[in-house]
Amino acid sequence: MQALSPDPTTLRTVTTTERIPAVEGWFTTSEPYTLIGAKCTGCGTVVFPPRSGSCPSPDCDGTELEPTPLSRKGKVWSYTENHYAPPPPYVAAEPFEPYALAAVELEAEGIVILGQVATGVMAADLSIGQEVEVDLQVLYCDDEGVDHWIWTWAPSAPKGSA
Amino acid sequence: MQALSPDPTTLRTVTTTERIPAVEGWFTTSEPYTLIGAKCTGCGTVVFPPRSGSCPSPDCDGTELEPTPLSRKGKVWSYTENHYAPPPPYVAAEPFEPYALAAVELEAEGIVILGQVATGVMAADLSIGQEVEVDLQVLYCDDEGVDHWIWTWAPSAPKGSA
Amino acid sequence: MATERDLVVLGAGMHPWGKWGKNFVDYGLVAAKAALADADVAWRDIEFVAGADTIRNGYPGFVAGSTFSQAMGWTGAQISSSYAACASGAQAMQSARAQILAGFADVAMVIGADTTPKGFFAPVGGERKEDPDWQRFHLLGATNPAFFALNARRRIDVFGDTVEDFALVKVKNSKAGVANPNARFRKEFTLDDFAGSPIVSDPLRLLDICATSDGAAAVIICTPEYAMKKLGTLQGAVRIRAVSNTTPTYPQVRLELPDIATDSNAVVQAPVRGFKDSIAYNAYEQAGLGPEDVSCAEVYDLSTALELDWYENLGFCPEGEGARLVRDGVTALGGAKPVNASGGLASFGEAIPAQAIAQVCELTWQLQGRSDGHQVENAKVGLAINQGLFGHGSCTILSV
Amino acid sequence: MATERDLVVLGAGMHPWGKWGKNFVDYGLVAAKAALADADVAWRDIEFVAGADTIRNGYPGFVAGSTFSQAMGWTGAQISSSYAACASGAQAMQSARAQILAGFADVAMVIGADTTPKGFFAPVGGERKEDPDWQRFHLLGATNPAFFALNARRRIDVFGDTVEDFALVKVKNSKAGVANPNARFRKEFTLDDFAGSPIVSDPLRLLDICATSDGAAAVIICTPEYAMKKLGTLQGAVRIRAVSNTTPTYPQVRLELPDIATDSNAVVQAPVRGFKDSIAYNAYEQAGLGPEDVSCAEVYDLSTALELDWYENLGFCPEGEGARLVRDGVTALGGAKPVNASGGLASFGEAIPAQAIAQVCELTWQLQGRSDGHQVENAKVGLAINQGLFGHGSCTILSV
Ligand SMILES: [Zn+2]
Ligand SMILES: [Zn+2]
Repeated sequence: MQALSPDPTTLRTVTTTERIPAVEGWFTTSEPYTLIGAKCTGCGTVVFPPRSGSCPSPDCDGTELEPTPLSRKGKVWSYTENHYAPPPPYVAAEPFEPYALAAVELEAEGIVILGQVATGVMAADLSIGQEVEVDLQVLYCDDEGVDHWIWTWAPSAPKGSA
Repeated sequence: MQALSPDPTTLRTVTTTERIPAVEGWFTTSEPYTLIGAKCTGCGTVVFPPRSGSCPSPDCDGTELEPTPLSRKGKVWSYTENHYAPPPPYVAAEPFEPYALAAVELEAEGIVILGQVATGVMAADLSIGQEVEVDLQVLYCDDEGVDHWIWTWAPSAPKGSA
Repeated sequence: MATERDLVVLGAGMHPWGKWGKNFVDYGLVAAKAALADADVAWRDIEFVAGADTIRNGYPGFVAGSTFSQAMGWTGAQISSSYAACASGAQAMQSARAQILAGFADVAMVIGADTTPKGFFAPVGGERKEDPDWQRFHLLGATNPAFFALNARRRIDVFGDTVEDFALVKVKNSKAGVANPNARFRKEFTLDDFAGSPIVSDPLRLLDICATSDGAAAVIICTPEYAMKKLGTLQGAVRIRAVSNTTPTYPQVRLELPDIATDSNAVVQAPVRGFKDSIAYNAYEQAGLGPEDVSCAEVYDLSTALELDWYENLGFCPEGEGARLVRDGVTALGGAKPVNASGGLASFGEAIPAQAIAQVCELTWQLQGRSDGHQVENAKVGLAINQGLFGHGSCTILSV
Repeated sequence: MATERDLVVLGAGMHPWGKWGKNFVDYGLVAAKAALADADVAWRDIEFVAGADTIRNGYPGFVAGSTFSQAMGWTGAQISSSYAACASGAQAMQSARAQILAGFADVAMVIGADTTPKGFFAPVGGERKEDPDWQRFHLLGATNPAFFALNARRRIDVFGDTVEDFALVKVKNSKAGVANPNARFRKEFTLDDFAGSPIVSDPLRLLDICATSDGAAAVIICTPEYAMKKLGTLQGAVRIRAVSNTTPTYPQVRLELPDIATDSNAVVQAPVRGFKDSIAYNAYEQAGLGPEDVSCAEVYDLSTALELDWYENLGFCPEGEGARLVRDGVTALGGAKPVNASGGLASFGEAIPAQAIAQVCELTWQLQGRSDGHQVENAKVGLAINQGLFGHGSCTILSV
């Protein structure tokens, strides 16, 4: 059983560098950041959030779906700004700061996915059709001081910049 | 507004002598202990637990029900003994001690009412048809140390005794 | 023309909408007794009770059919308890309607009531990581108004609507609601009131979003034969021409509450008709009627902008032109297509399981010419439409 | 004789019962696909989906019809979501049956699935002082087994039953369940096992009380015309002769879960037939059949003693004589009136919204002669009965 005990040094390294996702298996936590969908091995249909057991297409009997990374970039389908703290189970910071949400269309997958917009980017900074890409930020810090991360939509860097 | 402020002396007296019922309006908290039903002012039908707004009889349009004391004594219709602590919202003592429940028929009202049996009286002490009467005991003590009382079914004193 | 399959609304009753925090059963009893009185039917005669459930009131809310049956007094009737979020009332309607058409009952009660907490709707309690409704709150803080706002924003950026167009919906509905004794807010709002209304989910202000209310509604429905015996004639009887409980067709490519993502249209092509269009389409098909036949409509204005979407989904105008209808007064009381002559959710606030039944009550009274002060003239066909979370379509068409 | 109103069970499917704690939707999908395969019907062809709800799994559980429709892939079908506690499956059955008989669909799916916590059923969370289910737990600690025990004690003191009679029910059912691949507990219990079983609610021991399980069941039901096209003949087709969702008649004078008190019979006289008797009676009336016609029955043995009550409610013997039937082997596999040849809840444990549908699956297979190892010989008429909290009767009769 000795082999199963983690080396404390390694463990510390892992806990300080690894990002704990607020939800398991929906996105990568190291670069390049992408959302992770599920793809039916039968018909190739993609679904987000990822699921297992049954293809979402009514014409497909497929029961095997495998994780598949989604396009990192998409175009804003619509957006809004929350001006009041959402109720629990949302963990709102105090004092609450308004933040934006965007629904983003991934062209290759033909899916629109909702997400928080990167902190500081507000509705006035967004427009329909604008290119955004997946990034991560801290959603909340739990009672034990552990940060939980979530994907965000961040405006893509303008052409020519780094 | 002065008149509405209670006299602190009176208040203290009340809080030390008054029994806080675990449920409001279902039983008297001073002797003689009785359950309190509701009686339709239209057809005279009685219902327990007490309710308002509508007579329970499908043939009566009555919407007025008034509180009515029920018979203090009844006959055991059936009984059981809980050997495991019921789940919340029951507030179980620790360690848990088995206790009995009895369903008791009130002849005049034609109602069978379930209740805890007085502490210490167990299934082996009960039999169907046996006479019991309403008593009170503490159901639980809350986080502020306040006792909450509940009605119980207690075997009537044998004839000839006090 | 109505056929013998078109059941009759024999009576309708409501408890006025408000915010008192009483037990939802108390409200329901008032509505039930009012509907029975309106129909002149004894409770004992009701053979089927279809309850629309509420999920925030413990066990009695989950079994609304049973709860109201017991509260009114057990009669041995057959019952059902239905839940479909905002469409619960329509699902209960269809439950009772099917039982009657299947021959299991001649007369039935459809009933829903709710009592609601303050503020935004929050998901039911507990940590439920696999519940999409829990996920959207926990991971994104995507409230109901946020979803309304995404659609409102599309209207502005794609169709050229303005926030003033949205406000006009509230102005119109609040004006109609002043005369409705069952409405909760009987105050006429003006465009000026909007400037002082705080933004909730940009571009929507507090005044753009409907409140949550307490309330109850009930209807008594029956076979034409039963109504004939009761009324002596079917002349002027309100007939149920359609009830549609349509679900989406895969892939559902419009982002809908409470989903975090749409289906993919990369492998399977999107259906010709989107979900919200299909709800009305199926009801029209069932009724053998079209948008041109509708005298008045009750639509869910959960947000002001949403009412404009419904105009288009109902075929009252082409996509993108909804704002014109409110600007031009077409959908106002006195216009060619009055919408929410009751005052709508703007005047009522939503009492979830009661609301779709309340729409039917309102239409019934409109078709009977009993809507004093907010009556649509010469109303012959009434339509109610809404949509519940998780793909629940709800559309009812009545006619005289 | 079956008539054209007697719909056909075209296919049945289950996910085996057990305790894995997975999402209830996963179980349901397995049952749905199994039922479709058994019926040889494509999912796209299902016109109506009737879901039986679960109230301990958040929003998806409240809208089971929608949840399974989406999980299988949205097809635009009409749907319903029903809740009636332990009778939810039967209410969903009746929902689909009525839709078909009313002409809104030719073929429908009825589906229920659950995943359950360990231990006694506790009420849903939160402090709900006006909810009778909350009250009975909070004020009395009156668990479900306590109610079962009150009835068991009556049997002992009034009818002369013994705890050994109760144990015989478990011995019988567990023996039948060994051969059932869908059962969770496939172990034969003996009377000796009871001595070591702890008392839960006197006089009932742990072995007398059914467990809570995960599981799922689905059936495909259709018009005789649809079945005829599919099968070429109705010979041997399993027909739905009755579904009863009966409620009590006031005054309900037998103490029933979760009530703290009965109704009063002081002013209004008790009805001739008690609630549980009326559930079966109404189903027999609907089917034009009687107890003498029943080949096999599936009854809710939530407790062993409760099965004996059902014998009497079903008219298999006069009141008070139920114990004789189990003592004499009348209700055993091979006896004259086999009850719970599936193994019953003793072998399954209860998966609330799935259980009444599972009863229909089991009866279907019995009537089709497909119950290897626990087959009732020459089964022609099958009956399933149970009762849900808050006055929900549930009885289904099938025949070939
Ligand atoms: Zn596939
Ligand atoms: Zn009365």
